[in-house]
Amino acid sequence: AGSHGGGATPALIFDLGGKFDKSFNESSYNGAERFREETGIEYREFELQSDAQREQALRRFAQQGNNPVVVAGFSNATAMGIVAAEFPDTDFVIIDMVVDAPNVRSVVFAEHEGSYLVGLLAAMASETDTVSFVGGMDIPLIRKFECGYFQGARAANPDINLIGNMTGTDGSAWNNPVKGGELTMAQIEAGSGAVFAAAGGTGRGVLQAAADAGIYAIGVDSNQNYMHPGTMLTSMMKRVDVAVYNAFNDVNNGEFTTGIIAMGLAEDGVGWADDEFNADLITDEMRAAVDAARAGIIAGDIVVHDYMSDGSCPVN
Amino acid sequence: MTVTENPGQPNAAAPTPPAIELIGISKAFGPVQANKDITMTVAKGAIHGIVGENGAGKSTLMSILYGFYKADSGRVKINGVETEITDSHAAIAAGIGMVHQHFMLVDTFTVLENVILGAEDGPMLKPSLAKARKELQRLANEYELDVDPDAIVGEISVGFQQRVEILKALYRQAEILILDEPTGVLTPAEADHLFRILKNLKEQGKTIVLITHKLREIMDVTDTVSVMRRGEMTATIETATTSPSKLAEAMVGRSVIMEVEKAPATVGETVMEIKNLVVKDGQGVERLKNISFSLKRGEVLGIAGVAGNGQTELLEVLGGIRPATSGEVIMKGDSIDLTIKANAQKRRHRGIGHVPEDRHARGLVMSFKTWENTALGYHNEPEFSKKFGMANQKAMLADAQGKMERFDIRPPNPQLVASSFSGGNQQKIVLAREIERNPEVLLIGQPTRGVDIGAIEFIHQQIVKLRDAGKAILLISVELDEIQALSDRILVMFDGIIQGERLPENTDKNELGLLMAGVDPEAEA
Amino acid sequence: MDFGSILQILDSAVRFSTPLLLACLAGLWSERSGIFDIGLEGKMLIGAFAAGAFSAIATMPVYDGGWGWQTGGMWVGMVAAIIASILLALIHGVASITLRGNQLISGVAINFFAAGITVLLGASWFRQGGDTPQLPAGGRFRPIELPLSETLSDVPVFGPIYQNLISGHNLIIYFGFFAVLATYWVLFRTRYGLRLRAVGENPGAVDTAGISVVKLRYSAIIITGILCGIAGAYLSLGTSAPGFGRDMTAGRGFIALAALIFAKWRPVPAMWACLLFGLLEAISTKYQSIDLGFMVLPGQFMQALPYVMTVVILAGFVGKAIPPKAGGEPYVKER
Amino acid sequence: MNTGIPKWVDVILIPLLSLILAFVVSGLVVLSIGKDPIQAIKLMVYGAFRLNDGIGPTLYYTTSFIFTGLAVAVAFHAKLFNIGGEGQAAIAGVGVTLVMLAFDWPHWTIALLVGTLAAAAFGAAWAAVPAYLQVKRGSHIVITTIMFNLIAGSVIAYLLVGPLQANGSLPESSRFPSAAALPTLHDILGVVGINFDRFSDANITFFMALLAAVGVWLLIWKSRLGYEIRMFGESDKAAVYAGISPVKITMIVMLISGALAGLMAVNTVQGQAERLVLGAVEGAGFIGIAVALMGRNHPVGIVLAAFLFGALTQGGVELQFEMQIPAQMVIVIQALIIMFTGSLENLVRMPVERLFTRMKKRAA
Ligand SMILES: Nc1ncnc2c1ncn2[C@@H]1O[C@H](COP(=O)(O)OP(=O)(O)OP(=O)(O)O)[C@@H](O)[C@H]1O
Ligand SMILES: Nc1ncnc2c1ncn2[C@@H]1O[C@H](COP(=O)(O)OP(=O)(O)OP(=O)(O)O)[C@@H](O)[C@H]1O
Ligand SMILES: [Mg+2]
Ligand SMILES: [Mg+2]
Repeated sequence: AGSHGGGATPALIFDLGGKFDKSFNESSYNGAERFREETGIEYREFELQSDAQREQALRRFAQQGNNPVVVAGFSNATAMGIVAAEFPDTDFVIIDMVVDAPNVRSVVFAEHEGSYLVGLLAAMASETDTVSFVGGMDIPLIRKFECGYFQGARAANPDINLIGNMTGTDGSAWNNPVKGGELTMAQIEAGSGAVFAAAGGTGRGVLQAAADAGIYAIGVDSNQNYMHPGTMLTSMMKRVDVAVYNAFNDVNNGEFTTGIIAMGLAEDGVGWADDEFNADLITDEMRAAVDAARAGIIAGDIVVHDYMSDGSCPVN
Repeated sequence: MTVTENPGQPNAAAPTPPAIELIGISKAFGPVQANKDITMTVAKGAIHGIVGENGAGKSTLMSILYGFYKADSGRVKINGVETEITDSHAAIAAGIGMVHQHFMLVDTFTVLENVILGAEDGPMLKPSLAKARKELQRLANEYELDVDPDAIVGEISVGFQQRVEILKALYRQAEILILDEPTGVLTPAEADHLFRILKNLKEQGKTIVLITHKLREIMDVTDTVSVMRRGEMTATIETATTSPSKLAEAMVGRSVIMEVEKAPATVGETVMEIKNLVVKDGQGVERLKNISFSLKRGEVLGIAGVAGNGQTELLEVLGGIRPATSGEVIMKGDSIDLTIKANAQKRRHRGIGHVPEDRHARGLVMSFKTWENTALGYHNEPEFSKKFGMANQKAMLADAQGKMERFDIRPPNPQLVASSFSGGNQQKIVLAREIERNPEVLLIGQPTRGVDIGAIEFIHQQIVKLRDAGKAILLISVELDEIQALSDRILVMFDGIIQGERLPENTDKNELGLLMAGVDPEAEA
Repeated sequence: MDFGSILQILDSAVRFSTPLLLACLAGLWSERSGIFDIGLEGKMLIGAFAAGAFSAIATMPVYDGGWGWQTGGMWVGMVAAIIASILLALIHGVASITLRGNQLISGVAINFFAAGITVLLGASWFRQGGDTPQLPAGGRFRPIELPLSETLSDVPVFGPIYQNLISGHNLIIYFGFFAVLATYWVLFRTRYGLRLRAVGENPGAVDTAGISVVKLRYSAIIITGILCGIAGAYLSLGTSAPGFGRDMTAGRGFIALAALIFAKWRPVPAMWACLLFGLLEAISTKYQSIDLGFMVLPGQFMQALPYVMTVVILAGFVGKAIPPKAGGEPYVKER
Repeated sequence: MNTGIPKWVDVILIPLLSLILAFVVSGLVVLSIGKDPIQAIKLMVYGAFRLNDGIGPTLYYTTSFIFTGLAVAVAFHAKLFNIGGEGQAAIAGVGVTLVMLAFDWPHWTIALLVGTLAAAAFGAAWAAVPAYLQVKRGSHIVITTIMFNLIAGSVIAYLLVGPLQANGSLPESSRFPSAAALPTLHDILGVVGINFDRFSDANITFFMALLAAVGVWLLIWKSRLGYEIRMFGESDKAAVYAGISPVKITMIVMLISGALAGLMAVNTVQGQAERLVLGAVEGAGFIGIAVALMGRNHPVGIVLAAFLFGALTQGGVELQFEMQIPAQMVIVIQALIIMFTGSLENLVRMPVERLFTRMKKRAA
């Protein structure tokens, strides 16, 4: 792979949450759009409707000569493994999962690091002694968010109470805002002063419930600060857009590489959103603490445990 | 409703115009011409009878008058005034009330609610109910029409339900009352009561139209009578000038033997012994209360009784359709499984044939072809079976063809679905199926209900033939005439018990009627 | 479990039960008139969509193609929801009343149709994959504090109950409970109710009493449409997830149907049944897995709990639920 | 109804007219979202029947729909409305997975046989409970089967993040041993020299589906059991009179129905995915209802209708790829087909019947 002399005919596949999930699909869409605006090159896209379409979509784009074929979402790993073997001359990119094949680039993010930072902010901002987390589907990736978040919160306040809930165990958990709202209300009732939603479309209900109750909320993947100015403390940014943009661009410039690309704080692959919508909420003290933590993590002084490395979390 | 004064019509000074005038009424249901250009007049204050074979179009005609169906053509005059009856609302406004053959009551409602339905006084129920309660009291006193206004209609007897229907009409101030086969479900005593009411109503100046199959009732209560045949009105006569056999001839179009011809029975040994049979229904109500009797070879044992006194349950238990609560049935020395595991196919293997009371719901599958219907219940017999669970459809077809010929079922096409036959031919399909199996015991329920007079003759002959072949026949019928004509021995059922046993030659209608009403004249005497 | 969590669960149960209750009452009207309706789900869904979409349009800034309303957008949404739901109800009516079609099939078709068309239209109008935009405060129904809730909050037991459980819900929730009483009153105290109940039991009786079966049934179907529309509107305008999301009814129409059977087609028991299902949902949300000591009930079990309970209740506790006798069969006078 | 219209009108003309109506209205829907209906229909036809990568997926979907359509139809003949095909097929997938992962398969033929049995058994078992509750407790089968669909979803979610989960992060089972892989149509037709779409998932179960259709035809119209099923469906009272136990027949019918629905898992789970994933049924259970309706509950009709719906599904993917019309368009078309051929059938039937009666009267 990587043998193309350049000139991309990119294709992008969105996972089940849909293109506008206010989360990582939307983020990858933004990356693709940026590429299109800058280069004028059109890309093709497909929104998955069911699990069974994964292979079909990958294969179809490959068959029709698209290059690269990019898909975000851990669920696509198996399908990607199969199709990548069928089309050795096509460049594939998978985000959030590792597929070991000569023509596949796997982009993984250090979500735990970014989550650590927002956990720190949450604990400092919370007016109660509790912070909470609402996840989407109960999978290791989301546990990784949760675990990083909890570690950050504990680091800021060793006595803080932590509440974590998952919305569900199947795909619908990414798109159940009503339940997200109810989970949040239950957490608020239990004392939560800040909630982090890593739940795709479900997050909409989480952020709204937090806004209605006047507690802090933290968005995920893209910058969601604008949604409820005043209660949106920040967002844990995961730059899927950058990964997509880079993939398109690299192929276009003939610089495509395969293998694993890790995107952590150091690479600006994850981080916290700091903009005009939350400027009033972040105190100097908080800013100082979070900057220090970021530097510490990059330097290796602070080690944030990655849930996916051993399937367990040191704090809870 | 539009009312137009007919200028040609004599006014108050002239003699009173007829209450009802139907002029050239026609009505088709799809391909069926139910009424053909019918003209009929009923004088005010008269009781007018309508007779005719099943499906002749009597109910249709009256339903048109009541606005239930819309006529394809024709006119209606009420009290000499041309009246357009677009729906039942218009009919009610014109002073017409109708008691339908199948009651139009809401079972879950109280009597009072049923009475006011559609005749409420305002948007709120309370005042209407209060007013109706008073009015009902008055009507009850005036016409001997007592019913508990707060009773749930589904829980009262058919006789009372019929009163509710009549009350409904009177509450709406009906001047013309139509009754469609009102006595089919009544005991003789209840029927007598009804006729008293009708006479009473007549005295109050009301006009009554009575549809019935029972020629005797026509002779007893009507002033005039119309005969319908195949959708046409064939005659209207003064009742006093005719006779039952003349009416029968007018109905069928040929002379009818109204007596069953049969030789005296040669009764053999007992084939079936019923001991202490008890059956409870789903609600735990005892439908059969400890019944015992026996059935012998070569006899027709008739069971008389008003519908709903346990005959249906008796037939169903013996036929293997419903389990018994307790008791025993012994057939040729072996007892029969009466538990929930009972199964009608096993009964047939033991030689019990069964012509059910309700041929539409049970005896036939109306959408099945004739050859499928003639195998019903016998479809697992070796001659209808092939390997691997397949059916021998060829054999079924051939079998059906033969049966249709021998029983003169018309048209003799086994590919026709059951619903395309007339009631009489449908009944013959059921009978052919059960009788040709040559059962030891044949259970027959209502063999001639809704069957035309010609078919009745044939069916009665078949029953007698089977008896003469030494088989035992248990006959259930609500028609006393039929019971008397066919039976060699009569049991009368009332309220789940056997009220009495009589020999046909030693009893009469009167006595049977009393037994059917739960009174034992011998015990009283 | 402390008092606070109990209150929180009950409070959550009330919110979860509201869409069920409105849909259940909707079904009650239809089925009491003799028209079976398994299309509640679809009507709710289209109501939710119309509510979300039109509320969004009303509150969207003018330069985005909206009307720029600051407040009251939810009323636009509510009206749209009711109209959309009535339209689907009328399709069901034409199919089952006028054309004497199969009512179950019609219901299935309506559910399919709503599932598809909402996403199609949503995606084409808002380009957000079938969802509508997030609604601002002026586009949704906000909780209402009942009078004295602050003052009374110090009263032991009753104070918190009043403040948390009774007060602080939005208008639709209060309407749901009002609808129970209104349904009861109309059905059992008025002439219209008498006739409606009669037409579900024996349309022949109604017809021969000179009342139009067709008109009665259509009127009931329209009420069903209205209530389903409001139930749908609740989902997109009355919860903490303002805006429409695809398939957001998530089987509630069927649970409502089960509640209707459980309640044996009576309004007040319907309320209790829906509250029970709401409670189950609230519990399964709050307690994602339950540790029984000897084993842990997994989260999936808790999620399936409302459905399992529906089956158990239908099988075990309802006894024989006898539906309105004429239900499911078209009224055919002349074949 | 006995209006005596010719049979071809009843089984061909009326459904065809209804179908055309459904497509016309679908076209209006396409128009209403600002797309070109003519282009859409062209794309759909092209997408569904294109030789290199259209007809293959179409046949793959067709296979599933035949199974679920037959499942609905068999139940329908007993007047039972089995909406539970979705759940039955899903649970059947679990059955297939369990046996596939349990053994080292010497040859695919044995794997197919055992997989088929497992799918049928699990599907039937999942149908048995609602059936039992219906006959014994009077719980409405429509509601219980819907609930069982939802419960099946939870069961599978549990299994795939729990006991059956393959590796730490994906909610799916391990891959089946490659010896259990079923021959695809590419493999099979290759034997007779036809170069069929190499990538399509259509596999040998397509022929099983056709066999099942023949089997159902024999069952319903030629066997004694089928006679009893139809009798029970037409009149439960007559059936009891004929000595048929409603409990037994309901159970048998629902078991057969569940087993047929379950068989589609052989196609999807064993034939295509070769592992258990979430949402393996893809709504085929519900589509079976539409297929049975369209096909007038007759196997021949069902095979044709399944092919139509298979083509719709695959054609719908084309709409997504080429016109960015969401996949829900296909659901709308299906809904309209169910509506026009099912509940609104009289819209077409009544005028057609009137026309024929009038023509007959004139001829007479
Ligand atoms: N609603 C209907 N739709 C279609 N055909 C009907 C309908 N009602 C009656 N018919 C047909 O019209 C004809 C006349 O029926 P009708 O009920 O008037 O007869 P009838 O004289 O009252 O019979 P019976 O003695 O059984 O009461 C019959 O052939 C019957 O099948
Ligand atoms: N709605 C209807 N549609 C079609 N045929 C009907 C309808 N109503 C009645 N019929 C037919 O009209 C005839 C007379 O009807 P009726 O209601 O009098 O039944 P019946 O067979 O006479 O039964 P019964 O024993 O109650 O008198 C029957 O053949 C019946 O099948
Ligand atoms: Mg009649
Ligand atoms: Mg009659």
